[in-house]
Amino acid sequence: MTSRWDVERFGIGPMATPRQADVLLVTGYVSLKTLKRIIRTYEQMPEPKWVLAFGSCTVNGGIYWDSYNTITNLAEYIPVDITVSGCMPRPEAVMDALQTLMKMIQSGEAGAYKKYKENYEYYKANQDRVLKKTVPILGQTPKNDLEGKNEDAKE
Amino acid sequence: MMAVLRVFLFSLFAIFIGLLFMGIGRKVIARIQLRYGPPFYQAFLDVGKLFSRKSITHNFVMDLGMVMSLGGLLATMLFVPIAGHVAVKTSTNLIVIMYLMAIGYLGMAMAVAASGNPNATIGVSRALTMMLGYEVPFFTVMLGLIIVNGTSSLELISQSQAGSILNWNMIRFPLSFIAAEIALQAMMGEKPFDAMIAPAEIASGPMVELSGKYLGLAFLTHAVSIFVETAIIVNLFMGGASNIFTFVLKQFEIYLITVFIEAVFPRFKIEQAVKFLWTVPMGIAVLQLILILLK
Amino acid sequence: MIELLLVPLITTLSIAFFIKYKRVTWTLFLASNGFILYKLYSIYGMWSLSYSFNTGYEILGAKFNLGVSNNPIGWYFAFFSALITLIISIFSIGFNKNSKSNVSVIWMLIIFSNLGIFFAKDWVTFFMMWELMGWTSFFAITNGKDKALDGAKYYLSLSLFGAALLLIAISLLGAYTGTFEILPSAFGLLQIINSSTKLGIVILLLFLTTFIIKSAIFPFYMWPQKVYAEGPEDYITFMSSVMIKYGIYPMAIFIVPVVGSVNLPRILNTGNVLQYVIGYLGAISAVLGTLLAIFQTDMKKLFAYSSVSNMGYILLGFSSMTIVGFEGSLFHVVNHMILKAAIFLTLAAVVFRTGESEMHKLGGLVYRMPLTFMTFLLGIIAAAGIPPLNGFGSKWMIIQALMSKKMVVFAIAMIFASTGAFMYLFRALASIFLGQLPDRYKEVKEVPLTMAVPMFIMMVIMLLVGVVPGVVMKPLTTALKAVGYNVDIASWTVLEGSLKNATIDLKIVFYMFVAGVIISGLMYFFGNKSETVPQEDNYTAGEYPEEWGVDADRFNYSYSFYQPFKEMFDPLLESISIDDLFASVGRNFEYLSTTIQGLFKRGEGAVLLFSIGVLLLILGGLII
Amino acid sequence: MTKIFILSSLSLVFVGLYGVLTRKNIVKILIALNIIETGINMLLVAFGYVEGGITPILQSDLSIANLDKMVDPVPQALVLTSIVIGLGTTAFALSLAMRYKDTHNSISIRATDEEGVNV
Amino acid sequence: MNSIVFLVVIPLIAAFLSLFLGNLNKITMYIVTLFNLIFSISVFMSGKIPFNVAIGGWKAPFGINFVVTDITIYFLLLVNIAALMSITMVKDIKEYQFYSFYFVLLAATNGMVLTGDMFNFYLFTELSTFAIAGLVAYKRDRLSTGAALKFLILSSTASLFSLSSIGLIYKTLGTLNFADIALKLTKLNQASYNLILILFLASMLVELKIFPFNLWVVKSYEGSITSVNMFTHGMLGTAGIYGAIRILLIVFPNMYNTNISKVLVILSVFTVLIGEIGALKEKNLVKVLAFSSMAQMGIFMFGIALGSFESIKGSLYIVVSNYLAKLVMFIVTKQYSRAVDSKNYIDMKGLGRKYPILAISFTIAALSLMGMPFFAGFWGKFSIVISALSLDRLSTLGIAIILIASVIEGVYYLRISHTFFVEKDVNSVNISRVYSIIPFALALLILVVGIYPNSIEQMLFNVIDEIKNAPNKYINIILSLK
Repeated sequence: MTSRWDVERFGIGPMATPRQADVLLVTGYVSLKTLKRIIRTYEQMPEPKWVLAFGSCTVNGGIYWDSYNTITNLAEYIPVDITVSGCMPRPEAVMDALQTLMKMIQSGEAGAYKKYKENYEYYKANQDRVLKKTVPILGQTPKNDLEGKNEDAKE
Repeated sequence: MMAVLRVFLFSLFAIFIGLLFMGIGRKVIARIQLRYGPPFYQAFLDVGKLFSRKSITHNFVMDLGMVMSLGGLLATMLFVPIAGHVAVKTSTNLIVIMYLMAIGYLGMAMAVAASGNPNATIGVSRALTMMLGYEVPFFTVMLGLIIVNGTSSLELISQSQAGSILNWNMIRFPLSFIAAEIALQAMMGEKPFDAMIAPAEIASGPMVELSGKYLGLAFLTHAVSIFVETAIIVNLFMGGASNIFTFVLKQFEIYLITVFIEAVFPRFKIEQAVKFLWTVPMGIAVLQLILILLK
Repeated sequence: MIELLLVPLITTLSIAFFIKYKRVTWTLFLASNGFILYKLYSIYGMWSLSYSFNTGYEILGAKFNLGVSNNPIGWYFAFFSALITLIISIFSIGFNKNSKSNVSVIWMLIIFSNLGIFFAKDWVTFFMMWELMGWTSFFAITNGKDKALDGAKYYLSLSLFGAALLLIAISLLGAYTGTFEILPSAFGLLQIINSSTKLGIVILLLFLTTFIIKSAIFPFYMWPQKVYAEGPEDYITFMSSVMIKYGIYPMAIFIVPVVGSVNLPRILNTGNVLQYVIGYLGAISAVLGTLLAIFQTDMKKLFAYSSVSNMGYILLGFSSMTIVGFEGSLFHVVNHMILKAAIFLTLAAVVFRTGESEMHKLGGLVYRMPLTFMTFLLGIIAAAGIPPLNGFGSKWMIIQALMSKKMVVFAIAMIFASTGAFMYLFRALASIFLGQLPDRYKEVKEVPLTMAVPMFIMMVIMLLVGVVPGVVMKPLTTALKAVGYNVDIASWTVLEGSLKNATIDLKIVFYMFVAGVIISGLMYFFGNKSETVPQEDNYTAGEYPEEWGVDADRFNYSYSFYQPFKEMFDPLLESISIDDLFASVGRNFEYLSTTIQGLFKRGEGAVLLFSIGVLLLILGGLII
Repeated sequence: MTKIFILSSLSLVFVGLYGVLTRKNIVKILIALNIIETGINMLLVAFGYVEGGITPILQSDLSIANLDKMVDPVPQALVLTSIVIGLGTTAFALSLAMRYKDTHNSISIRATDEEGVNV
Repeated sequence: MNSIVFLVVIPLIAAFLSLFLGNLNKITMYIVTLFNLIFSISVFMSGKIPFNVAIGGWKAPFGINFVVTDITIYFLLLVNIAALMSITMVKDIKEYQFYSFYFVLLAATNGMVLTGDMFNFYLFTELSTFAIAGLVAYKRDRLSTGAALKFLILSSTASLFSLSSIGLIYKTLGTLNFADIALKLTKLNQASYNLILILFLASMLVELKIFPFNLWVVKSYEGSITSVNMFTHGMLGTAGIYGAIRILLIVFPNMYNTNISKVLVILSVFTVLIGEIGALKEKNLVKVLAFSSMAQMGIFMFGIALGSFESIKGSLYIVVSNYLAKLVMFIVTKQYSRAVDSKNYIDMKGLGRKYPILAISFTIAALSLMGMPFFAGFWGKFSIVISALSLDRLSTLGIAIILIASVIEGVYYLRISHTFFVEKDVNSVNISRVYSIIPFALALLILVVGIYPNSIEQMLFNVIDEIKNAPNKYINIILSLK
């Protein structure tokens, strides 16, 4: 993205920490474990922040739509401003998406981060429902927790 | 009153030139990598954006530290003679400049360590080790020039090189110029010696917790440090120009050299960097020193 | 003049009497320090004041009498150490509220010997006060705690060894010059060196070794870190800031004038052999002190080595043998006194509240003890020699002197040491105050008022001396002029260097710094508002450290802070270790001691040894 | 003539000294000590000897005449007291040796004096 | 003034009577010692010093005479004061032997100091070592019997040597009177002079605890009870020092141009070294004091052997400081070891906190022994150092070693006084306060001499002046009776 397609000429560049970033690019399928990290990273980004969902996996789960440990729609968990469709979309598509995002920001309509703040409970409920399963079990594996898991799968 | 105005003017000028150099620098690197690169005013845009964003802080030390770091570097800048005249009529002593620069780094280090993020503290420990690394050869170079000119005031040293290009220190003492160049590379934290920023290893090192205006202040500090360091090298080795324009041009030449080196070199490990700094530039500087002492 | 020495004695006795009531003893201690400071202030300028006590003991044909005279440089040292001691004694009222053993009795005796050393008229009085200070500080360091014994024993054997050398030197000097007075004996030593150089050099080196031991210079740099880690913190503040100067004072009044004016073979026509000896001792202890300080984990040991490197700077200043260098060193004596007292007061406050002195066990105390943090921060900036504060002036003058005399190696060593200082000073700041606050210190409170006031005073002094060095330089230059050096009285804020137009006006440096801070402050307020975030909320690549059992202690990066740097120097530090040398000497003595005990335990060889003795006598008498 | 007396008493002294140094048994040491003592006493008397002298007793007018040929009586007086001292010391030492036997249950001088350690 | 003889006669009579007195012994002991002390003080006050008493009317060179000059009266006072202080330490002793031995010791030591005749001096030395051996054996256990026996064997061989030297003196000079010997010795040829000196020196050095001769010191100190230790140190030691001054300095003055003084210097340096290093690892407090007294005597002998009047004055200061300090230390050791009933100083942790006066006086005594300024020992060490450095290379090396050794002494003494002040609550222990009066008084005395040496400077000046012009001062007092 950066050297061959020179996205830097639009002033766009990769930043090492969410603190310094404006746009969160979520690429590839989102498993439950990564969702937990995404939420934390999203919350660590200062205002105003935007999310670009990349590829069909984040929009509707893509080819992993029926897998037990991925989520199908990222928008339920964190507000997404703009999505790029295509199973691994072309770099030009991403650059175009970013430029349209810039225009949307200029015009003021891209404000998803405000939504996250207003109905935070809705997002929180969705997140908790999913994230119950990802608590790391250090050492022992409690028996009752395992039964809980397969009811979920059945549901 | 005049002094306050001059101080304010000099600071703005320094920040402007610094950001300009950064922008052009990124453009030059892009060109080297066969791509267009951001517009030259990109640095101004970034700083503007950063100052408009919200930001997070851990405790009052972060705010105090960042303000102190930019303040320190601006104070250093006020002591460097720019094209012959200084902000406030005082002696531009090299030792004072060297110690004042330390405020900048100490302030930044304090703010960053206050965030409690281990990446930041690792970055700072590398930065300070690197500082010890480049400070020694740089001072040896300065020592040589001070002994030759018999004065430690930067103004007198730059005036001693007036006249044709032949009696520039760069020509009279080529070895110390090379050593100073390498040390400058490390001083600015450019590519071969940027183990402290190292985005891949420690998530941009000290800047990991800086967001919004703190990152903006860090950008400005870096800009002013570029301006100050290049100004020192110009005064020391290229005779300090008579008018501002040639002075800035000379500064840009120096900055270009560092950008060229930065574009092509991979990163040193921190102890490799210090070992390198203490052998190669230090060796050259000591050689030059011996030549000076023998003369 | 006499009441200056009598008051500490009387207070010692009265404190010993009231030893049970802690509050009474410490207020008495404070009162007497206050009186001493006032008295010193009142005798400023009266250089002819003196008092002598006739002991009636005949030596070298004359009745010896203990003499105390108000010499200018002695006054300079005594006044500033009295000032610092007063501030520390305010601090130690609060500090000793719940400590079992009371160190004020011994401490008062040390202050008596301190005044005696600075005002001694002749070498024997100097030696008596020196030796008194030696053994009293042993008791002060141990202060009733057994774990402090081996550090204190190491210190005691060194200081007694030093005193033995001093006694030999004084007797040799007395025997050859016929007088014990300090000034005439300096001229006497000059004649001896010029006439029979070997003997003169031996005497001078004997004097030098004693003073080097007491000021922890290169060969004897190991004892501060053993002693500072063990002693009671408020006394250690006094010891590390004031007592380490006892070696410097006699160097200033005796060694430097003699070495400066003796005609010995000169090297590179910059200085004679002895100057280079002093210089290299200073340079090595500066560099070694900094390196070892970087690798310490205990905060008190770290600052012990920082004192060693600061003493190195002072020696470097002496070795340049220029007026600027000499002034710079004496100015650094007071600067170091102030900043070291500030730093150790904060350390004492930290130990008082947390009881912990290992740096990797501390962290994040800025949240709970902001005032202590501010004093520590100013102390760090001053110790690093950064302009607005007081450390810079003296370092600047010393470097100027070294550069003007083209002593290149010493200048580079000085810069290496002072840049290295940033490393360990910042490490201390980061590990103790910044970073994550462990849960056990969550309810640590700020220090009580009696301890906060001295810290605040120290902050003010550091800033004052930093911006207006005249406060210290004026009395210093008047003292030097009174002694006889041709020096012009320093102005309030301008410091003169020795190179061409090398004068800096610290006032302007301060204004520039303030201007810079104002401009960046404007920039700061120009930006959007920021909201504070709890300390756990850090970028850790999305992870939740608490879930993986990483508590605040393990999350802080402060255990092996400069690990890569340490690996570079490990082979060097392993090879030269003076400490093993002294330890092996100690072991040999103890091994010998057990064999002798064995010999005397059996005891049946008595008659055999008796006859051997007789044979020896016969051998001596009849044959040789 | 007096040479022989001095040499013989000196040899006695050296025999006694050899005995004290080498013997382990305390009683033998004391005996050797007495040998030295007698040797020294003989030496003292030998010092007072005058060639062809007569006993220094003033009992008849005859002896007052040749006073100078009389042997010097003073060392003999000294020897008297030193014999008494020698007796006293040996008696006391022997009583100590008896108690030494009970406490160290060995008569050799090498026995250690530490409690409980009996070599 | 021939009542001076009572000083020797009365204790001897008391020695015989003690068999029958049973439990009256303790009181008679106090009476006799007090008599001796008061008598010698009255002689000291009477100002008729110096005078000479011919025993049995026989004139000087022939009969035995008691001589009282400045040196004698000072040492007499020292001996009797030490006696008085040591008997206060005697607790519930019923056996009469102890008292008779004590009386003999008292008589013998007073005799040694008073006598002016060589054989008489030998006699009293023999008596005192005999009495000390008896007192050491008082405890009747394994340690004390072994110590007493070995001490007896060593001291009797030594006295035999001095007997032979007396014989030699009589053969060559024909007289046994100190003054007469001093006069005639100058005319003697070198070889026999050396022989006499060596034989006499051998027996003297045993008492003066100099290295090859002092193997008995540690054992006898360890084996005996505290009061006997104080007897050995206070009375026998002081009398031995008097003997050294009187005989080595006045009778054998030109010892200094023979090499014997060089050997003495080396031996005394060795003694100091052995004494200090020996004490370094020593746990038992009494043995530490034994080693330290050996070292102090080594320094004293070093001062004497150097020969210059400066160093002799120094060694006299050392004698005063050692005399006072050791008395204090023995008393403190006794109180503390009885309180914790173990002689090991580590078990005495924290006692200083409960009984500070005892610990402080112990520390003051230790500091004076180390030669710290403001204490009596410093002036001694200082003048010895000055005189040693201005002499030849050997003495400079010697004084350097001695100073290093006193560093070691400093370390182990202050370590002991540190253990006294360690924070440890010892409330199960009780020592009656009355015992802290004597040590504190002596410690104050040390402090006074340390701060204002002028107090005893005058006395030492008389001693030095008497040694300096020995011929007319001492000799014609005795021979004036001709």
